[in-house]
Amino acid sequence: MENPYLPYPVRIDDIIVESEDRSLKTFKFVFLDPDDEARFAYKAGQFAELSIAGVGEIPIGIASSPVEKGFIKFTVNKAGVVTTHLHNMKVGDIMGVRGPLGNWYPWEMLEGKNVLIVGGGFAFTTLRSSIIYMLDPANRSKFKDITVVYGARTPGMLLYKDELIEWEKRDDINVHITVDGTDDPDWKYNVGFVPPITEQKAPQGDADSYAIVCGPPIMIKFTQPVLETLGYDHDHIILSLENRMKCGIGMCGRCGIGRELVCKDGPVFTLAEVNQTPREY
Amino acid sequence: MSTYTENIQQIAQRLLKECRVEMVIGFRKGSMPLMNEPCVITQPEAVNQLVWDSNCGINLTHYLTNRKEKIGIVAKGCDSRNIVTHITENKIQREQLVIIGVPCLGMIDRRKINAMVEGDIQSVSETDDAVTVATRNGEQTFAKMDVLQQNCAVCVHRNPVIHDEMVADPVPEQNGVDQYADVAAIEAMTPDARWRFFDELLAPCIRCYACRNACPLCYCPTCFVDESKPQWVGKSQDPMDVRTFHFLRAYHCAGRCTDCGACERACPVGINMRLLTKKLNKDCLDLYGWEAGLSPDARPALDVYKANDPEDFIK
Amino acid sequence: MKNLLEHMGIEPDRLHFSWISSAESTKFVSVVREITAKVKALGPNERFVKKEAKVA
Amino acid sequence: MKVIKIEKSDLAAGLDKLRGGYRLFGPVKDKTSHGFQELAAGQAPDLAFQNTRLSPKNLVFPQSETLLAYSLDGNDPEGHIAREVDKDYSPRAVIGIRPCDAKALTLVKMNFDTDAFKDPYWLNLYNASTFVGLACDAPGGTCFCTTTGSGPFHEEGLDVLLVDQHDHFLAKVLTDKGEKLMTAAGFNQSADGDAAVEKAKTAAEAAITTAIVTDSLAAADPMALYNADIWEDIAFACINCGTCTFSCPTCWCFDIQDEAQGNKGVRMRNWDSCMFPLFTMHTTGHNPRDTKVKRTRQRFMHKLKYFVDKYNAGIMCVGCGRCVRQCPVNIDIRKVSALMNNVGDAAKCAV
Repeated sequence: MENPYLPYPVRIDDIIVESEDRSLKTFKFVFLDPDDEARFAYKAGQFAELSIAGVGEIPIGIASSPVEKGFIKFTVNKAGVVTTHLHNMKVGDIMGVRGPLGNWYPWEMLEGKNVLIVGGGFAFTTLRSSIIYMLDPANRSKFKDITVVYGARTPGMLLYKDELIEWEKRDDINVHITVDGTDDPDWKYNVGFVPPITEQKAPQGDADSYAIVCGPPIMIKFTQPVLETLGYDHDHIILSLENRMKCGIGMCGRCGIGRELVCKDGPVFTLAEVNQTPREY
Repeated sequence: MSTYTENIQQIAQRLLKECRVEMVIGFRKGSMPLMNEPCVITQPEAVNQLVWDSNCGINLTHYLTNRKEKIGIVAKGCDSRNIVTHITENKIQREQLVIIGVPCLGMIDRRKINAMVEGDIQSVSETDDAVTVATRNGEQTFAKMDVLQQNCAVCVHRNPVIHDEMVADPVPEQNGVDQYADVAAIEAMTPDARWRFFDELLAPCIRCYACRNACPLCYCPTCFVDESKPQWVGKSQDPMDVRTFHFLRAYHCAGRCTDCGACERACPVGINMRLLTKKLNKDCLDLYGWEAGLSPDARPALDVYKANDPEDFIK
Repeated sequence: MKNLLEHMGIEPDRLHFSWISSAESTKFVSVVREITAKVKALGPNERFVKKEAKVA
Repeated sequence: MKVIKIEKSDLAAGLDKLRGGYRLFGPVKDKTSHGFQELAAGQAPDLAFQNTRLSPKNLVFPQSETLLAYSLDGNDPEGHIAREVDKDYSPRAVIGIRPCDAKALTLVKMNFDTDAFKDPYWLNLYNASTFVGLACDAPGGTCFCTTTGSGPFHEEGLDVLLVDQHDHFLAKVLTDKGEKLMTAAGFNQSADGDAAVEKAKTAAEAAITTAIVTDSLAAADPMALYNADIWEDIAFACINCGTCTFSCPTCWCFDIQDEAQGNKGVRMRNWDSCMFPLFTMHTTGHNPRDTKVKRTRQRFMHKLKYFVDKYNAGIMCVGCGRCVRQCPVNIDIRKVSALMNNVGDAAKCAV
């Protein structure tokens, strides 16, 4: 019997400090057993348990993309016991990764559709995975227009800045970067919260358009009416939820919202589905 | 005691009708023999739910913590002492409360009775000094003194120490009871025997925390066993972690515990963890002449320094 | 603290309290001598020590 | 179906024969109550009990259980790599489990044995066990198994069902596993006991006098139940302890913890409870179930609605009555279910 609690051993290959306050770091892992990479086959939108012996596990969205080979990447906010310990680890340290876990953005359904991505803060990780996946030459033709609205508090808090700037220049994706505020006179992108920027920049919704929204609760709350106004139906608005998790495989019981388990039946739900469950997340 | 229920209902109705309180916290009849359920009444017409008998052992002060409303609360002797402690510790304001005092003749230990009868108890009736239970094998009557909770049997504060209403005249206090015989028996053991005694006592613990959660003193927003930064105690069934929980919880109750027995009563596996808290009660009494919750004007023993505090433990 | 620990079976001579001024060097020495002698006489403490979690 | 007669005087000898091939577990009485534990050599199960104080779920789901172990030694090539630990999954025989508790394990199995993932710890212990049930002749006043889809003679989840006939047991052999165990014990005296078993069963079922009402729950709108105005009153008395969840044979929630001492450590799981605030507390301090009303509602909604909707296998309760008996403040699932059912009824009428 395969043991779903057993992590794949990995080595920290690289650590990138993502934010000016150093609270966000991206960890690049390589599998100690190269065969584990195939066993870890994942889709954009899934998460994994980062597993540190003697400390514990933490569920984190996968920031690398299935089209990127040879490594996996996770961007981690320093918050609790495990993430604080992880932030103090060094390149070369050994730990574990357990997964992939949960469902993914509904890529089969999104084929042939316009995709709007709305992200805020450090919840941009699985959205990065998704963008890289869609922009891959083998995949780009499967999707119609791709629009991204991504915001953070300040320019220094934006994740994956180099990639953002590169995407911004491309013509096969419309990227709108925004910050809540900045005193940088050279800032050439938007200033404002994500919901109003979405209202200004995002295309109208229709039967052929889907919106993927991932960000802090307050952003989701104010983005929802904007998307409704733009014409996105609740079953065309896709959310990725978070809850306290332990097992990640639908057994330990804590992440339930109604009969759904965020770790196994989610984390990806449409707003129409979420409307049918208690808002216990 | 037969008039208690009626008087509680009348007082509660009056308080609610006169808008002196927004709610009355008391007991309603339980679904099980020998059990009642704490409840809150907000409508004058609902006061007929309220009951009183010898199965009201839960300490209702638990339900007062940090409440903001004007509250009528039914309180027996120990409850009233915990209300005093709550007032002293700023968990409730005296002005918020209308205390409906109940002179208490002791609460029944349902496990004691269950252990003495064959088969399930179907119904129960009681008088001031006797309890009659019916099973399918017939009726059995017990003297109440023989089936009281242990803490009630040695209680010397049966009458409320603080009250605004009384449902009956005070009952006589018990004189000459040896409150701490059980603690003294443990004190007489060797350290080895004491260590083994508590090993055995705590062995059945399942860490459900019913003792902590039933205790009116245990109102910390995050209990030390639930802290993760840092994590003070392991969370498994390891005997040392179990013992650490009980030891530290008892210590957190030092000088505050009224020996209301809520912890022992709540325990699903019948552990008498009062043998830890009572040791501290005994020491507080012996060393500082302190009993918790007797007056809102007195500062607790661990809260004050007196020049004549014993200091033999310091070399 | 001491009383409850002893109540639970920790040997009385394991925990000591003392009040020593920084000027009382001789008292410090004598208290430490006394304590170490008493604790040595008891041997290593096996109680309230968690070596590894005893779980299934 | 095969029925075998076991003289009570032969039971101990038969169990002794089993010890060569099985570890034996059974009810044992401590000072005040019965509990399941491993039977030492020569120790007989004490079958004179109504039911054990705690459910036998710990036999397949220990309250604290090691999952993985690791070294934290930086010089160890295996350092910081979690590995499985050796466990004893040799055959076990559980003697005297009540039918309600065996049925409970089949409900819990739905959680641990899924298409996507299998929990090896739970399943290995479950599969290693042969369950010899003891039919209930004298159900208690808090037993309501017959209205939960279980019953005093319910056979689901059992390999053998023992029926007490004063001086002997009639053993209904229900599975191949059961057959194997009976052969190993040397119990082979066939009996024509169907009529006697049926008679005892009818009497036992009639002795169950209380019920849980659930008929309108499956059709009810979950959000209507969730938002109903019944929960404040239900939850008022609740002290949010884990008594109900820990004593329940169908509660399976758990926590995972790492514990290290020196250079060695383990990852373990411990029972957890939806009654505890920490169960759902986010690192940020945000808690989606931050009040006791929400936590109490979660327990009953999970048992009586979410589980019903998710598995279409009835409620997540077998009517053993432990939570009713042991709740320190007398919150009664039968009463709560009736209130929930009323909400379901009211909604039906509104349509």
